[in-house]
Amino acid sequence: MNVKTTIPLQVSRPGNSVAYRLILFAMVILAGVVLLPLLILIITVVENGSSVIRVLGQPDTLQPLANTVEVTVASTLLAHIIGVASALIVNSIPARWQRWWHLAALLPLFIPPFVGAFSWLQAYARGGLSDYVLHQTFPWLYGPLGVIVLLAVHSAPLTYIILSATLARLDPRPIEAARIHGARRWEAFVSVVWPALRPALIAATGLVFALNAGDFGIPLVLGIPAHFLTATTQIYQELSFTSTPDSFSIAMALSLVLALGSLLVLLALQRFESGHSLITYAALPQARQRKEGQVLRGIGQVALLVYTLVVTIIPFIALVLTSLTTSYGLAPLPQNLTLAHIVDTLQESTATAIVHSLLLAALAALVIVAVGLSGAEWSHKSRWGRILTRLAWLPYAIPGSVIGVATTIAYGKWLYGTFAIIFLAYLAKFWGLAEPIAATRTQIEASRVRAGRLFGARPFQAYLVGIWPQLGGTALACGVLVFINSIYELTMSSLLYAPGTETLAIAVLNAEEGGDAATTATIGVLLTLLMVVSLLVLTAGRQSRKLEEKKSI
Amino acid sequence: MKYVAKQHARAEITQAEAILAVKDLSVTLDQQPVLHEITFELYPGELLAILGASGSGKTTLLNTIAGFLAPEKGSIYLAGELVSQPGAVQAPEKRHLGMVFQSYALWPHMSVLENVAFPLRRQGMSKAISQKQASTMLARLDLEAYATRYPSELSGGQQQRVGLARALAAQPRLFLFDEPTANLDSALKASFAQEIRRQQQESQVAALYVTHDVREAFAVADRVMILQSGHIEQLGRPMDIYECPATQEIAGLCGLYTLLPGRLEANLDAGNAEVTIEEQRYTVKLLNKSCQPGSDVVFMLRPEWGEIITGNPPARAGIAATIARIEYQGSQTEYDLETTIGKIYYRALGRPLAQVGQEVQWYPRCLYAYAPTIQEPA
Amino acid sequence: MKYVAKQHARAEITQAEAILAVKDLSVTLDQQPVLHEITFELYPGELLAILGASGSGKTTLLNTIAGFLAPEKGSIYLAGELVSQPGAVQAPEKRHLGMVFQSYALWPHMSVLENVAFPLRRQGMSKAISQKQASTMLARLDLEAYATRYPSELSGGQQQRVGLARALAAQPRLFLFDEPTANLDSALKASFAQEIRRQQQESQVAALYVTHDVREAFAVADRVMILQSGHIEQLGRPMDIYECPATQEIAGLCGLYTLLPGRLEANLDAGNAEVTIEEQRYTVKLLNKSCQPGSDVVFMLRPEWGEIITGNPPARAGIAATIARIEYQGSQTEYDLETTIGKIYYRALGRPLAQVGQEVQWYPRCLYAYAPTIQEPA
Amino acid sequence: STPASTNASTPTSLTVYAALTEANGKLLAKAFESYAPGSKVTVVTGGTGALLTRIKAEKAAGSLHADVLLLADPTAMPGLDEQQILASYKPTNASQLPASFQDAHWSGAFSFNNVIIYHKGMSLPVPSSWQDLTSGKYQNQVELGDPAYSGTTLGMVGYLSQTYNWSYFSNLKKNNAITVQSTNTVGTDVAAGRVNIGITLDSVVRALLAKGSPIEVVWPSDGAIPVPAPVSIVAGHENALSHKFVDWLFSSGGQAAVEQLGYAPALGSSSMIPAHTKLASVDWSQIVQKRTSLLEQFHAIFAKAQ
Ligand SMILES: Nc1ncnc2c1ncn2[C@@H]1O[C@H](COP(=O)(O)OP(=O)(O)OP(=O)(O)O)[C@@H](O)[C@H]1O
Ligand SMILES: Nc1ncnc2c1ncn2[C@@H]1O[C@H](COP(=O)(O)OP(=O)(O)OP(=O)(O)O)[C@@H](O)[C@H]1O
Ligand SMILES: [Mg+2]
Ligand SMILES: [Mg+2]
Repeated sequence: MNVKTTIPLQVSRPGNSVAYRLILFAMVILAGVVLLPLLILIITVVENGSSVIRVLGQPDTLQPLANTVEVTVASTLLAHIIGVASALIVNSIPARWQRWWHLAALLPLFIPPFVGAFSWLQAYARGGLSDYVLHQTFPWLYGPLGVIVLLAVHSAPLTYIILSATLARLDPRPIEAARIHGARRWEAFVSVVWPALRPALIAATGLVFALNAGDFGIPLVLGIPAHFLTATTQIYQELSFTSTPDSFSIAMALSLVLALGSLLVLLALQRFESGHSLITYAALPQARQRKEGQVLRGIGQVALLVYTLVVTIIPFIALVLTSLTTSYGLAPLPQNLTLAHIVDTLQESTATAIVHSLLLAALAALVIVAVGLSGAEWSHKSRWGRILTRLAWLPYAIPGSVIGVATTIAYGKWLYGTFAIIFLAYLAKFWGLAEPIAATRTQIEASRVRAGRLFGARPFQAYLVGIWPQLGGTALACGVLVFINSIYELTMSSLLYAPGTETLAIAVLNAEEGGDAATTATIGVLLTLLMVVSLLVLTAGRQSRKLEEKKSI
Repeated sequence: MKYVAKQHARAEITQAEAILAVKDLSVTLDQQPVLHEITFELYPGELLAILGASGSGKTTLLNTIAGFLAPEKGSIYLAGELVSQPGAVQAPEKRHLGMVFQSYALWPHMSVLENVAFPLRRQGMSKAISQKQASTMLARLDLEAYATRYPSELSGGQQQRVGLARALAAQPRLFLFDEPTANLDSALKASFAQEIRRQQQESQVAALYVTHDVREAFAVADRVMILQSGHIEQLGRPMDIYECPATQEIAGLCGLYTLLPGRLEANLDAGNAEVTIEEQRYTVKLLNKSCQPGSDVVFMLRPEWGEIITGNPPARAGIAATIARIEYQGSQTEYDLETTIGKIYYRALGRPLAQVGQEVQWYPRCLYAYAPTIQEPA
Repeated sequence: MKYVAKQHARAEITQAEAILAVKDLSVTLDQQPVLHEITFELYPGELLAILGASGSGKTTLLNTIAGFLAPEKGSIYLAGELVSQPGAVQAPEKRHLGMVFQSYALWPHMSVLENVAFPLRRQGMSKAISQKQASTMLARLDLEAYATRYPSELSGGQQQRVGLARALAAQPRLFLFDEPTANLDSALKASFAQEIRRQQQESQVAALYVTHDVREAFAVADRVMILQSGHIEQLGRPMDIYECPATQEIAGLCGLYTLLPGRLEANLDAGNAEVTIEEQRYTVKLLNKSCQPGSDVVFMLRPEWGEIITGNPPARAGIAATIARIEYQGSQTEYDLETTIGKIYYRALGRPLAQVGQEVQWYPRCLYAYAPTIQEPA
Repeated sequence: STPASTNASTPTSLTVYAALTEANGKLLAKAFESYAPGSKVTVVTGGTGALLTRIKAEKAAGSLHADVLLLADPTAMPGLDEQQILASYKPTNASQLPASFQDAHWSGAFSFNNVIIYHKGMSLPVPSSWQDLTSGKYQNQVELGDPAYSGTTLGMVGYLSQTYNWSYFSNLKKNNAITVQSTNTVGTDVAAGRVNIGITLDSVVRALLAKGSPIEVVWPSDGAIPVPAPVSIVAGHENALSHKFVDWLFSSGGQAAVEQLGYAPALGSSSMIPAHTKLASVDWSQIVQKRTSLLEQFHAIFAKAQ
């Protein structure tokens, strides 16, 4: 055999292309930029170590932490109960109707918690809708119970999403096997369905826990009036109303405790997670005509309907009425209704703020999705990538006000009064939302990319043809989530804005500080409508993803 | 054009009481009729294989017998007891059945032992006793070593053995097998099917065995049911199905075949007959006697029912053929023969005995005759 | 105990220039050595099947040839051009290969036509021309009707045909097939493998064909490579592998076999030999002549290499055997024979010719001899 | 913003962190810009809490962007002073301010006044003094802010606990008086009829009345409690422009601008406060000093509310 060429080959290791290295480099830089505030937080706490330790040991500081643990654990449990129940109910509904029920179950996720709590007050507190119509009020709304219920309502959709995805993928045959081999319906559920749901539930627990531990809007609206402090409201108080030099590092320390607590929960859960129950059954969507369980299904549907009415629809109606009532305190009667607030609210300054928020949120969504996609490639190939993807998730549990402070400390000198600083804070806080992209990436078979390469596509073309079609749906979903979160974010932008970079949050807080409940309600209504539009986009994405999944079977 | 023989008479089975009786069963799914008037009986110790193309309703039939689907019409009796009829279906867990699934359908979060003990637990046994019995069953299938493993730690074949152990442990009155070997690779397939057959014969429990694989159906079954778009097309002993397929489709389902037009001259004794093919007369073994001597018929023949003779001049006159293709398969070799009356398949054990392009003489030894009832393709 | 013959000499192939030459190739994945010093050549128009157990390195070999993995040692030449060596690997898209994957690896968001046209587009063809060529290829494989469908709307067999069309359309210089039939059901399997063979012979492009299935390997391949834990164990024509397996494992891999201790008395002419088994002398066809006449050997024989004779008294004396099991498989029947020297497998075409429990005489017609090099089990 | 320099030529731009609504912030900036043509005032508005957080963070980052602070109550001022954030500049008219409206580092530019409000539809007799609220007639009807979150409420609590003793709040508590986070909430709650009577600020009342809410205000006969809005220049940001701004704020022009925003000016009389209204005098330095114990005592009485 005569050898034509000896070494005209470009030296390249497969999978370590220049593009891959560039991505890696960009990721490391970005991680640095985003994680710097976190680092600063740690440094601040360490610098003031002695006073932090002293103050952290005081009952006054410990009580809110204990409250946070109580509220978070209870609301996570309740959220799971609601999420599991609604997932089971929606899953039992024939496919044609599922979309609308699915929307209903997701709805609370798309209403900002702050607006949600506010609207509950308009609906169920003294002077609210129920007071007018039924002369019935719910004083427990103020205090731990109200906080727990509202947190659960707002985080249950997360449990729901994760569980319903798992349920849809459940292979019916192991369940049938249980029935044939003597298990009654509930026994089959307990011994086969439940163990398959458990890993998903554990995965959901970490997310819901962090979300609820870090929530500020709900304990602010419902906890403080009853003197019920959680860690986030205490942090808020330390930052806003106490002027001792210690207060600053105490706030930082409390946030670190929150973040570390969530990290511990996450790690503990992962430990739990590993093991055999992690294996979910292979996907096999197989509709089957079943005569069983129709009564149960009917009851479930009614329950879900009532739940949606009570939890979202009625509060939303109350919110709309508040925004339409000429003056706060007047009965929502026809003669007292006006569109003036809506017209006023949509006037220039709020309108500008809305445009800013939309642009910032869209950009954040784009960048985080892009980062998530590159991160997915990296974490698919290396352990360090996986660790980074996990770390990025941490700031999600830190209250926005602290991220805002840390971002100011890190970048305030150079980026003061620019959109860039708000944008960086969004990146830091919401990066973790891109994790599902990495998770989905691991499930994509290599063969489609390889087929692309083999048939002449360069690496990027092969990516477009072999990976993107499967990852696109998840990326879209993550993008919408980031978008929504960025829009209804309040505390970070209120700390970081300057005239010219106002966001929606400034308008809301302005109205709130000014005691202008009608404007608050109006913005709440507008936000909620905006979110529902986003939700429709998201589920449209979900539909197309389903189609893709179908195509890829 | 399709040639169809008269429906073959069903083989006689001892008239013990049927363990399963399916009468006139029709099932409709999503307004789509899937099974039509299925009627058959299954007797203790018998294994009935159900063969059919994808979508022919095999799984639907098993699911209806298991009690997951309600019939649209007809009824199902288990050991004489009415368990399914339109609108009244006994729950699956009350039927005392055992089932082995194509996808194994083991419970991934339970150890092998727990998987096998599960049906026993559900029958009300204590944990200790059920695990003891499950261990015995595992030992019987050479699985003791894997008792504490989880399904994910086993190979496909081992998982399927566990699935079998689970079905056996329950000591059911009827086994349902839904393509139990479809996910196993070919080396394992045959031995696993044999294992199933042995275990089923030992326990003398009746079984329905759904498969795509004709060889496997023939190898394990007492009787074979051919299902086509929800109808029973033929039901009989493996040999009946292979040698006397009711329709051309069934013939094709069971392997290669050749159709040759000819004439049945006379039936001789000992199953032989005088036939004419291409002006040439042969004495062959004729597998059915239902055609009228002296009439034109269409002969169906399997590749191994003929012979080729090489050598020049040939020792015996037959149909002149040219070898168009040779496929060596190890234990046997298959040939495509080109003749003036079309392509004839031929098969012999061992190495190729001729070369592609070589001229040979072919003559028949055994035939099956279809009366020329011509049926238009569906 | 394992009996191992001397490595069979490789069949001589025309000395045209090799399209693929793999030299001394070793591949390590995650610090795990996966392939060891693989050396072979592939010539234009040739199809080489790679047979091996799961994990033996088949996919790794293909991936290294495709350029997805870098070798640890050794080199790969495509049409004489060095394309892979440690540290320097030509990108896959520059190699002009075609591949068919076990999992189809079609792109779900593209129509069938777009899938097939993709390689052509990448070769720089205009959209119109590439789609026209793709259509032609689809027509060649009877897939025109599905051109506008999406992969999810096709059955597994149709999807795999599209995968084949895509690989063919690219007009590659080498085909790689990674278990292309593994996900197809057994009915489709054989016909799809034949389709591949036909298309490959028409285009006269060399191919590597990875499979688990021995029958398939024998049916499609010019040569077969047996891979075991990263080593080439045997490489030769299908007949060599089936009849003269280098090791007992390979013998088992290719089908049922029986080992009988005996003595080679003398080599006769025309491939025959005088042998003694159980004090009885036979004249048989001996498939290898490498053993010393007059020495004790171990004979390997396939089920179809013997004969049984019924009738009392038997026409000819052989080894007395009792039929322990009969399995009718349609075209053939397999028997387990119980003898004083152990179980002998026997196979014949057609219906069972005896019954279980019947006493028969068995005698050999053809044997392969292992010299008694006794190797301890690994 | 303005670099810290006193010897350079007069800077032209000024950043004010003001606890005002955005609209009011803009109005104030406009008024000053027309008074001092060529200058550019940037007002960052927000709640006192958000502004304080911001200031602390910027201080920690070593780059305070504010030149002038204008907060809603003086409670945070001593803490800021302690961190050396405040310059000690006295505006030209400072001498005319009441004692409770000034300190070494700040001067009160306008005032919020703690008053009583009631729902118009109320069937109970209208209270006229702080003392009236402890009457059993108003069982379940009184709402007030929380001194932990509201500096103005802290002033009110400090003054009343000093004047009438803690028993005053114990009596309110016996009447089941409710505390909420902010005086705004008190206003909206009374307007919505959730309670009939509340202790809140005159500015809140004015905003509600402007929208037509069904409430009325009572200036207590035993003295409305004024809370000054403190103004201070940020240490190191003293320059001609910041001086000019602060001086203007306390001039008649500045005070008129403040009145236009809806606040009672600190100097001179105004229609905002009815004539002959009795105004209490609050010792802010003492209240801030005793903040912790005030809150403790207050929460000892009210924490378990609801
Ligand atoms: N839920 C359903 N609704 C409507 N039609 C169905 C449903 N389930 C199955 N079918 C149809 O019923 C027919 C029989 O399906 P079944 O699963 O019994 O076939 P099968 O013989 O087991 O096929 P396979 O060999 O592919 O497993 C098919 O045509 C299928 O499309
Ligand atoms: N990325 C990897 N890192 C380490 N070891 C690997 C990797 N990929 C494969 N292996 C190991 O290399 C060996 C060969 O794998 P390969 O996939 O080539 O086997 P195969 O012969 O194709 O098997 P199969 O028939 O199951 O497809 C296996 O032992 C496998 O565990
Ligand atoms: Mg089926
Ligand atoms: Mg492989």
